[in-house]
Amino acid sequence: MDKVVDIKEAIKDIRDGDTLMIGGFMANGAPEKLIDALIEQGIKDITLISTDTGLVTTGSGKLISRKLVKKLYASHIGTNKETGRQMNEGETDVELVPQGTLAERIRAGGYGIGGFLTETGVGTLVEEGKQKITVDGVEYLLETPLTADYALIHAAKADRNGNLVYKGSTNNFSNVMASAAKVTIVEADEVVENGEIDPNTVHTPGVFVNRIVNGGAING
Amino acid sequence: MDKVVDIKEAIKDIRDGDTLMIGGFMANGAPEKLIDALIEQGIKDITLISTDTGLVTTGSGKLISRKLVKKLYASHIGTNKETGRQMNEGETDVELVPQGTLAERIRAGGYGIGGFLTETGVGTLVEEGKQKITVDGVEYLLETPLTADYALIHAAKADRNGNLVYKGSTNNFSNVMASAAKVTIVEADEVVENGEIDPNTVHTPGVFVNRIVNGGAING
Amino acid sequence: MDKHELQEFIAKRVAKELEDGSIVNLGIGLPTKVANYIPDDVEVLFQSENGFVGLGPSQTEETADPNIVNAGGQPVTIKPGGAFFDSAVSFGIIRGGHVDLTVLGALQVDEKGNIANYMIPGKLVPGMGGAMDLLNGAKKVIVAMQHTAKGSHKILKECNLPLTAKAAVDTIITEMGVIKVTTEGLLLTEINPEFTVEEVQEATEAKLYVDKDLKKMKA
Amino acid sequence: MDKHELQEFIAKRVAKELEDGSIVNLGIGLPTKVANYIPDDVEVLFQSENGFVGLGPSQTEETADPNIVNAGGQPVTIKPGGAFFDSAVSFGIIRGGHVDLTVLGALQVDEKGNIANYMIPGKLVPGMGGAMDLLNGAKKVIVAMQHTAKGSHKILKECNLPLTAKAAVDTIITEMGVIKVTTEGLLLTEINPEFTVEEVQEATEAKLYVDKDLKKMKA
Repeated sequence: MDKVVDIKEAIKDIRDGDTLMIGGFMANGAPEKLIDALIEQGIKDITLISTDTGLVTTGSGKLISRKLVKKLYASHIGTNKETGRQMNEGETDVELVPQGTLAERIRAGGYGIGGFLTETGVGTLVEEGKQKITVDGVEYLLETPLTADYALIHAAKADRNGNLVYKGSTNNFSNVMASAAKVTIVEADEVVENGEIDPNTVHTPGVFVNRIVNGGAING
Repeated sequence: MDKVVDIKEAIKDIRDGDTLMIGGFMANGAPEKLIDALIEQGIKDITLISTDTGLVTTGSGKLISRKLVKKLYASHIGTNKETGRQMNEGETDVELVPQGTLAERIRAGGYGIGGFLTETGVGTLVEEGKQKITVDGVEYLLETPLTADYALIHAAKADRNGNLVYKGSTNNFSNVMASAAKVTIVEADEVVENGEIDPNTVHTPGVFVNRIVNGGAING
Repeated sequence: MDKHELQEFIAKRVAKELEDGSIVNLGIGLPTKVANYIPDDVEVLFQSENGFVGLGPSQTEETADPNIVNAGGQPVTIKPGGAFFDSAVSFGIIRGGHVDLTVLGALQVDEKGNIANYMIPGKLVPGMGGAMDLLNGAKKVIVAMQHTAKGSHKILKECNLPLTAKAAVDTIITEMGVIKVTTEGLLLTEINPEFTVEEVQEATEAKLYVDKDLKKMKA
Repeated sequence: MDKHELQEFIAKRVAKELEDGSIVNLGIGLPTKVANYIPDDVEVLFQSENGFVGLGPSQTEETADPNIVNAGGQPVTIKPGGAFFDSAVSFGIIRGGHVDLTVLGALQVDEKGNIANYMIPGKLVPGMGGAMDLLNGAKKVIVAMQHTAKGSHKILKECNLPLTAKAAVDTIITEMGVIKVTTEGLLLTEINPEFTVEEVQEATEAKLYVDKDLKKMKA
């Protein structure tokens, strides 16, 4: 199986109104080239799931700055002032999700978990609209799975089957997002042949990956 | 932090009646030397959590054969005839848990998740005594976390901080079990200094590990 | 056909169901044999639920790597482009719908697609292992088994052994034919020319509907 | 003391709370400074919630490895014996009680240990990031902050900003003293000799109980 495709080919079926998960933590590990290509292709009214919205000019923040996002799920938006402005002025619908809950909701979406119980958010605004369940005298929120039409993530290395290796702290949300989208598109700095990645060192198994773009081969 | 200790020291505070998680899949990746040392030390009435019970003479099966287990949580016991005999004759209380649910319940125990919803087991005997929760018209079982007093696991390599690397298919339940016990004890085939394991290739972070036994340095 | 030939025949027919590029999990026993008959133009990745994708052929005692076993505990290899992971990830792959097809054996299957394959109360209680997860999680479920157990029906109106999963089975493949589980009931779509429709019905407790386009079953 | 000196003083005092062999998560801002004052005989592992343990010192633009940033997005290093992981594992470590201590700033804290530190409705809404998870998951929570906000009370009878977590705070450390949250209320256990108990009470809306063994606060 060779999942490597041209960058335009990789994203061409993404449509207005689709739900996108985009990896990166303050843009560290964000798929910058995929995001740029998406902006160039031109889409709007996205539902975006991204732990923060990068900075105004980096990561998923670039989509915010261009007003392409209709609804946002994020844990922190403080580093992109434009996100806060759009939220306060009602231009973008923002659901703030605790970071651990966000990671776990995405994993639940990818791993077939119908929901999970957490103490995070009990007694706070995060409770709103959520079912509360008490087990052994402890009160929990029932958090539900998140899934997406597409996940756009970055990896240091990919083989043709889509097995991924990240470097340093760039993994963050990418691994869970890969599992939770109908189509997962990876921007890899390097693409190698099957067998060149030690199967003991794979961070994200290729079964979660649908398309690979060779980011290292793209200028700019 | 140097977590490396002598094998007798590592297990000496394990007591009759304690709950133990033991890694290994049909004994592949089981901590054989820790299990042998435990048998030699002499304990009984264990609550054992182990995906299968190995064979009669390997893995956690050795504890079953010696009748040291009072209560067992497992997904499959077919490869150890003694387990089935003890179950059918009422000597050991066996709770059969679907393998995916078992892995997820252990992870929930280690990761602070109060419970999770799964379709696995709906309409089967696994439902018994469990809360059913319907979300968006789908019926789920609420499965609750599993924790233990001790986890006994095996790794190919450990550094002194307890960062672990497994080889091949020997990881199986070890990674999740490490997170879910008050005290996690690792039998590592090789112990190296901090810094000798690439932090990008760690399978189980040392934060989950309390004691390391150098299995490669022990005779037999 | 003797038992061995029957099983090879069934395995060969199941192998034709494998789609290029798919992720497949094969149960222990008869289903494992399917791997021996993958068509040349089809590339599939086999998942081993104990913790990897890219399952390769069984090994002898001499060639065995003790660190790599399949879900039956037997020494195997991993193919280039495979990956190892822990049980939580492995069952995340299964439960999250990332396995395209699973092939399992069964003690009983019924016309609602219910399946019983993990225990005979008071007698045989090996446990469900990963079967419940696979039956709920895999996109497609094929039951591969001999049509009857020494003459006793296994394809029933309603299972009477404890279920492994409800309404989970898509297709049943036996030495007699190929049966699809539909909302209207069991539909015989292929028949082994060695048998008549009447013989297949006689070996089946549940009512069989016969596809108007009934084909000859070829292994 | 100017603002800078105040913050360094608080950070130094907090550093004395770090126990040898513990896993510690420091929030952004003042709490980050705690890392500069770890006693020589104490070895702690810092967790960075974006995905690793073994957080090392901040780097300049020249020495930065673009693949390693802290939870503030700043370039840092990883120490020998550290490990990288994804966000689900990172918050598993936090929510599963594997972080011994977290040090966070606050907008408000109250006598029940409630804390508000993530939003001022209609004005400042940066989001909670990992704070809700840390407050619920860490074994011990220290709030490190200046005692008042330009004279306005921050240590209250009851928080009036949206809470980040209920009954989560164990200890409050400010430039005026060290306050423990107990079931009876707020207990002043150490006081900065530059202030009187009356002055500390005046700067605190909630009633302070004074430890009979009240100590001098040393940074």
